Amino acid sequence: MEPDQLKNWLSLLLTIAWLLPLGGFALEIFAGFWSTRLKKTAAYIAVGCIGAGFVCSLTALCSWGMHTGYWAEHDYLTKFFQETPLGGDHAPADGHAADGHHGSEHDAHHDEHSAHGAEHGAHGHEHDESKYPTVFAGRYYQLAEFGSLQLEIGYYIDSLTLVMFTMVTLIATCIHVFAIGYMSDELTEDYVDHFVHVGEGHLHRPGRFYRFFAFLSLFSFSMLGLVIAGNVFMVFIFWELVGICSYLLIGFYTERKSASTAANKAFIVNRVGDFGFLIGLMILWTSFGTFAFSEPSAEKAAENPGLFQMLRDDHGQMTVEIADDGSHQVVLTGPEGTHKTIPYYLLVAAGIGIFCGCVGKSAQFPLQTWLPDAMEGPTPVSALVHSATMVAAGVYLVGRFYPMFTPEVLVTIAYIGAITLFMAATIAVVATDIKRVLAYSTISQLGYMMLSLGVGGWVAGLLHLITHAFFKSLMFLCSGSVIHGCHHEQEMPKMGGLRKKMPITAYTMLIGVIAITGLAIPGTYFGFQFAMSGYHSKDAIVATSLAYWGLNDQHVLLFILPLAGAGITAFYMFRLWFYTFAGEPRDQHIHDHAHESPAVMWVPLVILSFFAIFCAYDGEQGPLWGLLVHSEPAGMDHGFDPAAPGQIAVPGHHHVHEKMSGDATVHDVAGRYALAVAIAGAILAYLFYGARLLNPADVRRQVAGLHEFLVEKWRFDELYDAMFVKPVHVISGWIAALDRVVIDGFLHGTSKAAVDVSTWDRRFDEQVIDGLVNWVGDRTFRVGRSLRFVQTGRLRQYVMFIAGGLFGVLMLVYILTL
Amino acid sequence: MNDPIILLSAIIFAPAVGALILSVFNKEAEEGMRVFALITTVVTFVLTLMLWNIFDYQDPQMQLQVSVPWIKAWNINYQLGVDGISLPLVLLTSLISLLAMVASWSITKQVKGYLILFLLLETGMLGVFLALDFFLFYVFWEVMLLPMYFLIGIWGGPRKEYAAIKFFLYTLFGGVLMFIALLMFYFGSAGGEVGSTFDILRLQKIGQGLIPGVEFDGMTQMIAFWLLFVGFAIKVPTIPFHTWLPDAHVEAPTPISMILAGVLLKMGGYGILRIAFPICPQGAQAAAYVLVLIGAASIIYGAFAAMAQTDFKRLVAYSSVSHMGYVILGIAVWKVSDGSTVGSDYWNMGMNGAMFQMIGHGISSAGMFFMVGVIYDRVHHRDLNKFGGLMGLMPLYSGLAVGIFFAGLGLPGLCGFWGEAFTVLSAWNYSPILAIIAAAGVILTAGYILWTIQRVYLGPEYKGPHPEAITPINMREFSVALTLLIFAIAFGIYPESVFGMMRESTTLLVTNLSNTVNSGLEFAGNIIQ
Amino acid sequence: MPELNFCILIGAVLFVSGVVCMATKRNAIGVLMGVELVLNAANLNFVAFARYTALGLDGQILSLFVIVLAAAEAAVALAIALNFYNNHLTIDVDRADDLHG
Amino acid sequence: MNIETLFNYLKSDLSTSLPAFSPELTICATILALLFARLFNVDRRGSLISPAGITLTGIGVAFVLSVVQLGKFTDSGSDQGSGMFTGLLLFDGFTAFFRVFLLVSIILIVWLTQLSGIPDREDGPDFFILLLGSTLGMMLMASANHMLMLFLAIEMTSVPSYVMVGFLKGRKTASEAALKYVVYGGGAAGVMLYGISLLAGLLGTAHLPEMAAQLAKIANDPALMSGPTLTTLAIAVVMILVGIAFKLSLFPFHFWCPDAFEGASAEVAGFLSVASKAGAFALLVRFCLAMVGEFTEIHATPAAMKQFNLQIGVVLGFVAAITATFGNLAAYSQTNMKRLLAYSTIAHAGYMLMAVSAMMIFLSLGDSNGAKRAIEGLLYYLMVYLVMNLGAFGIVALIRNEIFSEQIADYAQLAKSSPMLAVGMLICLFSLVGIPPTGGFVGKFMIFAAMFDAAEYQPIMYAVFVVGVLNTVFSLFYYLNVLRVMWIVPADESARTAEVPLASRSGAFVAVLSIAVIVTGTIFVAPVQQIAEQVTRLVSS
Repeated sequence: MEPDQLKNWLSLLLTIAWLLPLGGFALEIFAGFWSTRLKKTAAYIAVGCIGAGFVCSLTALCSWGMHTGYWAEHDYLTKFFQETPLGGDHAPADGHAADGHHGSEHDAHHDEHSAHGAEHGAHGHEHDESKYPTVFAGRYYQLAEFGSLQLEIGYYIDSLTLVMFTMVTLIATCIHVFAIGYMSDELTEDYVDHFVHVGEGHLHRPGRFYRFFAFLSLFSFSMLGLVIAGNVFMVFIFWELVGICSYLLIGFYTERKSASTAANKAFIVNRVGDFGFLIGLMILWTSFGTFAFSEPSAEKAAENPGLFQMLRDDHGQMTVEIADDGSHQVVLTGPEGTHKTIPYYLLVAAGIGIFCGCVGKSAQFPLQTWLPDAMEGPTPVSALVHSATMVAAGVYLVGRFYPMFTPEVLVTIAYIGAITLFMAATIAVVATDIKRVLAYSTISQLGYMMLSLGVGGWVAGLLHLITHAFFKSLMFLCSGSVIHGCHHEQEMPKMGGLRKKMPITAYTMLIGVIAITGLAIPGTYFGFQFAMSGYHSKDAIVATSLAYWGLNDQHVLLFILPLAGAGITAFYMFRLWFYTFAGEPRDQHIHDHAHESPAVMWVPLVILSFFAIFCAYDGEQGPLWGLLVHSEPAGMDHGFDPAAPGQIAVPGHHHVHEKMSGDATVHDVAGRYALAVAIAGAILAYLFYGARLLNPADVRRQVAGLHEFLVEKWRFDELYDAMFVKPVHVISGWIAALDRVVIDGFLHGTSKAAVDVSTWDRRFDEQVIDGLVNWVGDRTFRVGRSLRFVQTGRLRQYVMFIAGGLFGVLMLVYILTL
Repeated sequence: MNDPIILLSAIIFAPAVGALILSVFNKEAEEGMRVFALITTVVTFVLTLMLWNIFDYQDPQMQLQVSVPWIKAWNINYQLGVDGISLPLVLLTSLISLLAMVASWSITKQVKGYLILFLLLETGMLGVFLALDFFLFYVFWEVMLLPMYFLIGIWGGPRKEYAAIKFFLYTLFGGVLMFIALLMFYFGSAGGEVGSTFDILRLQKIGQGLIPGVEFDGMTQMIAFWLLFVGFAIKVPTIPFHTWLPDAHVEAPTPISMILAGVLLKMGGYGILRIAFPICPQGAQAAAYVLVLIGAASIIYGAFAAMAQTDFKRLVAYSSVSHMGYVILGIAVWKVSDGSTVGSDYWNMGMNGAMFQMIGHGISSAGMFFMVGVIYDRVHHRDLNKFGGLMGLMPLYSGLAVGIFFAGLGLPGLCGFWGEAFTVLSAWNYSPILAIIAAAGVILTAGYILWTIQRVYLGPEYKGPHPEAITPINMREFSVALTLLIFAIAFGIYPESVFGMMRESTTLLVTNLSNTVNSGLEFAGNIIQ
Repeated sequence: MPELNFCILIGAVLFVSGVVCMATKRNAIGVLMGVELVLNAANLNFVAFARYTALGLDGQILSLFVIVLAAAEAAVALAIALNFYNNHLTIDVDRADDLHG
Repeated sequence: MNIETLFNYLKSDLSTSLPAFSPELTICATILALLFARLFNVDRRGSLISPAGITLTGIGVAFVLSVVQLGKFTDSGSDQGSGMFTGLLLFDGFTAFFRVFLLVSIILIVWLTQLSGIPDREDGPDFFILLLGSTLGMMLMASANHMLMLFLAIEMTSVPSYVMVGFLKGRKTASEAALKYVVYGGGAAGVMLYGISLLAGLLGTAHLPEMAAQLAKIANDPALMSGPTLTTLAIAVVMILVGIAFKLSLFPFHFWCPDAFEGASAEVAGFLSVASKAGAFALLVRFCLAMVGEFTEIHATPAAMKQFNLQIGVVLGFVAAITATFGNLAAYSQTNMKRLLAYSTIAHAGYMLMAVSAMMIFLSLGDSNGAKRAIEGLLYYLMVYLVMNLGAFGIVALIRNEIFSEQIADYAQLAKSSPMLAVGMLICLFSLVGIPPTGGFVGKFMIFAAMFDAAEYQPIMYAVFVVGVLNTVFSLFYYLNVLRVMWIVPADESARTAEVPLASRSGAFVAVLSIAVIVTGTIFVAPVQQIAEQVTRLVSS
């Protein structure tokens, strides 16, 4: 296939995948108003659309791989069957980890093409371009054009887009299928909502099965639009659209006050982030005059360069000058090689602004509060929107927009990520609602991704995005299955021992838990590394942050916090699993009525758990990593030296693979730490909640008992309780309180202030402005009325007025003559 | 029909002729009169579509110009024409009028008078958008006062008299200011071979210094600009001239609210674009900062005020204040530095955004008012705290309403988004601070719209009076709402459909005005110093 | 021309007297007499000017006309006063206060 | 000069004067005919000849004659005016125009009285005699060229109108109004006459053109143009203006107006407010032009004279502004419709006076084109004012005949029972406010435009202009209030309703005037304006 043909083919496939759910949405909405509200037609349409989308996406991915020669270069399949013993520490020292064994070959290509003076885009993969382009951009239609400024709906397809498409459609398909089962109780004309009390009983309403699927389809469309977007403005558009879909889905149970409030909160908090986003866009638009990411075609790029091309050269470097007044200026390369400069701080501000949007969307500190509340939505929504896809959009955007971020912005991102991941993890420890634990966990994991991107682990962060999507959606679906099985009971203290009642759910959940905690068996056996996807991604993140610390001494927290977070994660995730599935039932009634979910619900679980295990197969040598590296921004492989004005270095791949102590590379060291911490956490959880050996309550009960001293374990228990559990509880309590009181308080305060201001505003309006107008009117009226009294009706007075008037006019003449 | 004078005159006077014919109808034949009036608006709409059909998108100049002497002694002509700035508004007017007429079926009191006034109003609105003679423009502008006064005053709510007179006074006051400017231009344009004139196009040229021997000096332009601006700002309305709007809206019957929000407010923006800026570029330039400030302040102020309302219609009215703030903001972002325009493309974008906002707001606000009207017709109250649960009771209506409210919220993919986004994006070039203030509007807008949706449509049950009266919407209401929603979506998805129409004209306008400053004319700013 | 000044002075006094009379008399007839005084003040002026200035014959004719006009006006005014009396049973102008404001 | 020369002198232009004077003579003949009709009892019930018929016939003949005369003037274009009766009267286009104008208004009044039946058959001849006599005076006002004629005309107008105001016998208010009017009018006339005597004495002549020449001569002499002479001049001119101001009901000489209007019947009030005002404006313009002197001599006018004229213009402007504001504000709280319209009349006199003020300013600065525009505006406004104000008064009369009340509050919901009258009232009142597309707007536009233009020479006039324009907004309140009552305010159950259908004689009257108001604001602006323009050209030539 010619490049143009491939471009058309890919864009066609992805467009179909993108638009199918939209068509589905329209059909389903109308279907609901026709006669099929009690049938599953809507669900089948939705599943059909998204499923077809998945097929298209996968086809696109494969086509891309085949026709760009990517598969040929990275023959993963062969490699898999060769069973080459591989460790985690083989990365070539030249930093091209992704290229694996073909690195040297690649470099040869690279050099050759460089010698021919081929044009380079902003992305690292551009060295393939002269051979066969791997990035495709184009436009669907123009939104508007103002002189030299153009805005369009377009697409930008690289391996990241394709991977995201495949991931989103795959997960969405699974969740759609799952939802057929989960939402089936809506298939009635008389749905009883036990959470809403009306008058004397519960609310009865017609079921809204079709509407749920319509919203899901609309969401899928929006999310895919966000991914395929060819420019950041289009991202913003779909950013808002996913927001509104999220609003609709969270508030799906419109009758529940809590649901609609949570939906409002989600949208408004997101809008706060979008406010920053908008400011970022304003700066970029005004400074750069374009929103396009990057223009792959060299000829077109010369005319209309994208943002990345304007800011950075082929090697990912930007030019910073110091102006006469000592301020830093960034030199931009405009169309036809023209140059202009903008202040450096503007670029930083733009980056922070865009990141604000990501903070909102990805529920990062300090805007994380909406996500736990968003669990008001049906569980499939939580799985799809609030764990796998939409909340990851923030991370995706940071990744996509990476070249625009200066190191100062990146370090901000990293800190936000670090704070978020730690805070959310500690909160998750004390949560008892199963979905809330997962929600906090999601926030925490998103924090990891942000951190990773912030410290330069571009691939690691996005890899974690993918892996997390799989295992987190898996876990959400499992929790959904539990909730479904336990008749909408979400409190873990009422569960326990469900493993026997719902084995498939339990064990798929366990897979998810292991995946997220990053447990693995070190080393390779039989050519396999016994590690699930989460291990690889989290490993890479921690490794990068360690490397970052190595380059920037002061940023030690950026390593400590994720490391600690890994342990806490393990603790609370296993706590969740043990709480729910292990041991004896705590509430016999619930346990008795619990049942395994039907196949339509557990089959997706199995599929997802497969991907939760294997999607990041082989870590840094694996296909997913390779695909992502292919889209990595230029210069990331080498890292960035400290540069003005922040003097912050960003590690490249080789930094991660440098020797640190002995033979162990940075990566190895970090991996060991992380694994150790995770295992510790897991064990701790087991001791508390699995084996229930260390029950703080028991300990307390037996403090006065004589046997206390005999059972040394319990002292440990108490010690642990005092040393770890309690402080963790307390701290997380504090942080939860901080969250609740300070940040929520701040938000409430703000909204209250807003209400106050608006009341005041209204009063101002009614009293001052209207008052003024009314006052003037009133005055005039009064003057008019008082003039009435001049007309006394007395004739003699009138005559007097003739004389008076004469005199008055004469005076007027006199005055005017003066 | 392709003769411009016939077509344009037909568009303007078709409703008036309809009104004349209606006056001989029997008072009792209400249904017949309604149908006849509807046919009149449909005919007008079709005529505007014909106009659209022969309009050349590529020609930035005034098209289909006609000029017939009216009062020769004063050089007043019956001069009409259409360009990319007026055409979208003409189409909007005839469309909204048509829909409002369909919505007028709920009017049962003195139907004949209502329909006649309604049609006269439409004539006035179309005349304003098509007139190219300032005198004629002024005549049409004022002509609308009478029908509007009675439409609010007779068919309005409890405080209709207050609202009607307030509306009348404000607008008349604005008209008086405009009148002064009109005279200033007329006498200032003496000289040259034509002599004093009301020809807007010629006045524009004079104002832009393109006619040798005649010019409006900086001081004249500043004074005239402010007179015009206040006159138009009252109509827009911006703070602090906005307080007539909530009252007028609250009291006006639903179809009139639709017209008021959908079309009348746009005339203010149109006046600024057609008259104030092009004729007084120097005055406009000197005033730009204040204008942008007013725009940004209106956005925030209107949003806050909306949030505090408990009356559904009043809330929507204040949202209009907020939304129209974007129009002023977008129009005024004319940055000049060292005597030349900086980033005229951004200004162009702001202008286009403002124009789009007018169209988009025309659709969305008309829709919002209609939606309020639909529920008001049933339960006869508008207290936001006494709604709830409508989603369950009237699912179709609620679905459409939520869609239209989302358009008002500025959701991408719906018509409210582009205007807001583009004006705000263009504002940074002018003033980052004000741009940020304006952008903050997105949060507040989301706040009050979502809160409203929650209070009205969501929730378990309806809490207010007359629950028994809540019936699903009928076909007529459905068709109006659906039409508006379809337009909201269409404009939202393919904004180029509107931008394409007006691009050439706005670009020309921006270029001309930029050149005015660039060409080193005496800069009004000098006078201030 | 001291004579002229003298005449004019008398005219002025008459004028002022007439105005004062109009403004102070409560009796309608009295008021009308005030009017006559004012008119005659002007007449005196005319005659004086006719005698002493270039106004000449014009002034005398003017005064003749004014005398006739004054008579006509007085006739009408008296008729109206009579009518007023018929309706109010008084000719006190202060009682004419139904119309005001 | 002996009698014979004088007689010959008279005879010399009698042959030209009498044809030129034919409309007035016709009116005189009509008056005589009416008197004879009374004498011979032909007006009694059952007779074929009604007083109104006689009146209308007479007016009709006079009207045709006037139109022919006006036509001659306009056709020939630059026809020089000629004196009548040895120059006591002036016969020019201006005169001809006002004759036509006054005759039209009197035709409308007679029509209205026939509809409303104010003069019954019993006293019909009396009423029409008074009406015609008053009209005769107004026609003389328009052609007066001599101080004598000026005063005579004013008195001729006033005296019958005093009677007309008190025409409704047996009504307390009517007699009171008449008394007030006559006393006030007499006082004002006295003041004016005194002023005339001073001016005539000062200038040594009472013939307006000669006065202008004398004035210029004095003004050329710096020694004379100072001190007592100037003061006397000022006092004299102001006193004369007071007389005119009384007729125009300008502040502060307006006091008679509300009382007289309220006491009189609506028909008479309408007559006073329209025709009498038009005549007075004609007189004022004549007088002012005389003060300035011939247009052609403007450039030779001495500076002091210019200054004096400018001063008159400014004073008139201030008076105009105050009058308009006062009239509008005082109208706010009126409850009687006639009284409200009286204040409205006062306010409109203020607007119209602005045109005269502008004219004076233009003339003092030698801008004859500007002056023409100002007069043109005045004439246009007068024409529109005729229809809109008469329309309003007519409707008041018609409503009174139906509901026996002139209180605004009793008009509630007339729009429902009698939409015809309500729509007519609406159009007339909107025109009075000056809102397009009515003639009132165009008229206001022309006057304000002239004022604005004049302000360029005399910046202080901007204040007058702005006050005038703002008054439009002020005036809105009370006009709208009437409409509000008619259209919006709900009626009492007990309220009497008026039912005047369109297809009736009254309906036709209202329709004609309403349509006239509309067309003078839309399609007939140009023709009407051309009439005004041509007349202006005649007056200035």
